[in-house]
Amino acid sequence: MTILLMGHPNVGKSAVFNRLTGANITESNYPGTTVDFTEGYAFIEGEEYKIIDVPGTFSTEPKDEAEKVALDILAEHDDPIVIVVIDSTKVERGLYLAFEVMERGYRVLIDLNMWDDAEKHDLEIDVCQLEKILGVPVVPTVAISGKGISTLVENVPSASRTDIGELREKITNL
Amino acid sequence: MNRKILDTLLALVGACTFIPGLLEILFGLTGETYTWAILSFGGDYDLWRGLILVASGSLFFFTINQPISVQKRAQAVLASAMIWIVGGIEILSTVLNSIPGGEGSWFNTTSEFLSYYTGPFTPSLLLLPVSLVLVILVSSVEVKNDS
Amino acid sequence: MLDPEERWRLIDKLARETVEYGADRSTIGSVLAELTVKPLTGIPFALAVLYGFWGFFDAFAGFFTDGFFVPLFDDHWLPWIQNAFPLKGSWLYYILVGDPEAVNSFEALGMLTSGVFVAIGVVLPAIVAFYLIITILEDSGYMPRLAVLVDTVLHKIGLHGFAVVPMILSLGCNVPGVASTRTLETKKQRFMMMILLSVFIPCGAQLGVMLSLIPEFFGYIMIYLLAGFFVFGWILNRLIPGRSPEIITDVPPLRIPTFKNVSRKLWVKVKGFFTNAIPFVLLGVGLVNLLYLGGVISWLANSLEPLFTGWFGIPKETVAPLIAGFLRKDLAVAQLSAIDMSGFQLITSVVIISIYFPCIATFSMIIKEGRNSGGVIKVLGGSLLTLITVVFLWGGLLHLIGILLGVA
Amino acid sequence: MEYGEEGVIKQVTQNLKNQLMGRGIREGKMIRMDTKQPINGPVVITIDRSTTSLGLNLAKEISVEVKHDDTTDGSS
Repeated sequence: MTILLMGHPNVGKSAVFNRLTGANITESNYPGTTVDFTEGYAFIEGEEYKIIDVPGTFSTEPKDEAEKVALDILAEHDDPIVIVVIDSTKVERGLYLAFEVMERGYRVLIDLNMWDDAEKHDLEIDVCQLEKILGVPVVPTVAISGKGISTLVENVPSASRTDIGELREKITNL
Repeated sequence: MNRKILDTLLALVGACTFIPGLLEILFGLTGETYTWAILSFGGDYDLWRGLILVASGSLFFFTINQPISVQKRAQAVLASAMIWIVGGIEILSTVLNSIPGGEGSWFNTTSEFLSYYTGPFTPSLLLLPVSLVLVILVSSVEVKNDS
Repeated sequence: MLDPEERWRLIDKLARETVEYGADRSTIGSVLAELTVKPLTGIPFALAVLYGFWGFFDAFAGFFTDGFFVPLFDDHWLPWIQNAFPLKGSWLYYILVGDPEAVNSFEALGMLTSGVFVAIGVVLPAIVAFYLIITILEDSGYMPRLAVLVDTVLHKIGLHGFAVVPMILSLGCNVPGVASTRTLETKKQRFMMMILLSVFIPCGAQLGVMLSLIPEFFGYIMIYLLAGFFVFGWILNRLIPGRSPEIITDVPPLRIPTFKNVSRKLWVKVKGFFTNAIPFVLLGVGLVNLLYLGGVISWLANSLEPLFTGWFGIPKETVAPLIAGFLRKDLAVAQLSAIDMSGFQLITSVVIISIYFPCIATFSMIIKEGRNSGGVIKVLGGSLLTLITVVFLWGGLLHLIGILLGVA
Repeated sequence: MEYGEEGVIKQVTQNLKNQLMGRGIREGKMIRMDTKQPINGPVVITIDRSTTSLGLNLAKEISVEVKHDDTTDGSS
C-alpha cells in the first residue's frame, strides 16, 4: 500500500512525513528530472505502508518540473491513498488541490495542518461539517508538535472516494 | 514604563550601535586594527560588520517617535536580530577557535583556552546583551490602541 | 473533472459555510515577515543574514578542517600511508599516494592522500555547514524572501531570485553550488548558472588563500570577478535560447525551524552528497594523475606558454600553478604568490586562475549535473566554449586595462 | 496599483490564470499590494492571507479595482 503526501510547498508536508515515517528514509532523484523526493515506511494497524513525500504542488495541472513529477508519482501508483496536506490558514487554496485530487477518483484524506496558526488568527473551521460535505476524513494536525498525528494515522484506512457530481449538488444546495 | 523612557533607550542603543558601526566601516576600509579599553575594531570582514551595525542603528532610530505598536516592536526586534547575528557569529568563532590545540596536540591547554575569552571584544558582542534586554523591555510594554 | 472557475465557485461557497475568519490581527511575527521582504528594511537584514551565513561557515569549517582534519591528515595519515603503501616508485603508487616526499596533504596529489583529504577534510565540513544553514533558511521561510529581494538584480541577466542559493553555496565550494543549480526552473537558467558559477565565483578555500597571501588586492579581484559575472551573465542571456520566466513564489510566514526537521533534512542531504559527489572527487584526482603520467600536462604547459606571456602579460612560470589549479585552486594561488612578478601581474594571474577552468571536483559535478540540463555533451561543449571566450576576453581585457593604466 | 493599496481583482489574463489558478489568484478576490521592489523588481501581494511574489510583467496581467474612498481607478 502506498500513501502519497500531497500539498502546496510550505504547508509542513515534510514535518507530517517525518512524524509518520521511521528512520529508514531515502531522498532520491526522480528519473530524468532535477526533482528530488523522499520516501519512507510506516506500519499502520499491522500493515506496512510506503509513504512518499510528493514535491510541493499547487494544482494537478502541472506548471513546472516539480509539479510534473508530483503528477507522475500520483499516476504511477496503483490506487494510492492521498493525504492532502492543507495549511489551515489558507483553506481555500488547499481545497482547490484537494478537489482536483478527489475529482481524479483517488482515496483522499485531508490533513488540516498548522492548526495552531489558524487558532492564533481566530480562524474557526467546522471540521465536522467539512467532513460531512466532502465525504472524506478531515483531520486537524500540528505536525511540528505532533498534535493530531495519531488521529491522522487512525484515519488512514478510512480514506475514501467522493463522487464529484454529488459533491457539487451538496454544495450548491447549501 | 512609558514611551518617553523607551524612546530614550531606543535612541541610546541606536547611537551605541550606529557610531561603532561607522568606526568599523572606517577601520574595515583602512584595514587597521584599533583597541580601546575592552573594545576592538578591525579584522577580517570588519567593513561588513560595520555596514550591518549602521543599518541596525538606523532602524533603531527609525522606531523612535512611533506610538507603541506591533510595528514598532517588530522593527526593534529586527534591528536587534541584526546585532545578534553578528554577535552570535563572533561568539561561535571565538569558541570554535579556542578548542583545537594546533601544533602537537589535539586540544588546547586550559589556560590558552581561557585566554580567548578575556577580550578585547568587538562592538557587536558587547551590544548583544544590551539589545537582548531592550527587546524584552519593548515586548513587555503594553500595546495601546492595537490595530 | 470540473473546470477551474466552477471549482473555485464551489470552494468559495463551501468555505463560507465552514470557515469563519476572525479579525486579521497583525502579530509581531507577521509584521516581521513583512519587514523582511520590504526593500528598505529587508536588504540590510539580508546583508546580516548573508554575513551570518558566511561567518558560520568560516568558523565551522575552519574548526573541523584546520583544527582537526589538517593535523590528522598531515601528521598521521599522510606519513603512515607514504610508508605503508607498497611498490614505492611505481605508477600505482603515484596515482594512489602521490609524492612520497610531500609533507602536507594538499601537495601529495594522490587519490588516497589529497583525494581523501579534500573530500573528507575540506569539502565535507563545508557541505555540512552550508546545508545546515540552507535548511534553517528554508525551514524558517526566509529563503523565498531573499529570493524576492535579489530577483530584481538577477532577473536582469535572465536568472531568478532563487539563483542566489547556488551563488552563496559556491562561495564556499563550487561543488554543492553546481549541485544546487537543479533548483532552477529552466534548462537555460541551469546551464547559465553552472557556467557563471564555475567561472566567476571563487570558492572558500581560494578566498581564504587570497585573503591571507594578497589581502591588498582582494577587493579588486572580487570586483573584477563579480563584474564578469554580470557582464557575461548578460551576454549569455542574449545568446542562449530558452525561457527565463519571471519569478512566481509563495512568501510563507516566518517560523522557527524545529531541531528534528532540520537535523533530518541535513542528514538526508549529507548522505546524498556522500554517495553522489565524493566518488567523483576521488576519480577526478586519479584522472589528473594519469594525465600527468602520460605527459599530457607538461605538453600543455609548454604549448600554452606564448599565450600567457603575450596575451595576458604574465610570466611563463605561472603555467605550472595554473595546471595545479585544475586540482586545487587555493593551492594554485599559493604557488603563484611565490613567483616574482609585479602587483598587477599577480592580480591578473589570480583572476585567470579563478576563471580559467573549474577545479576537477566542480568539473566532475558539472558532468554529473549536465545530464539534467540539456545533455552532457551540450553542457560540456557549451561551457568549454564559454570558458575559452571568457578567459580570452576577460583576461585580455584586464591586461588591456593594465596597459592603459600604465601598470602592466 | 500602488504600494500598500488594497483592491478587488477585476480580471486576470488567461495566460496568468493557467499559471496561478492553484495559488488562489482569481477574479473577485481582495488583493493587497505589500511591497514593490525598486527598478522593476518583483511585487509582493496578499490574497486570502497567502502572500505571493510575482515578476512585475506577470503582475501587470492582473487588473485590479483599487479601493480608495471613491472607487474609480482600475489600473494595475
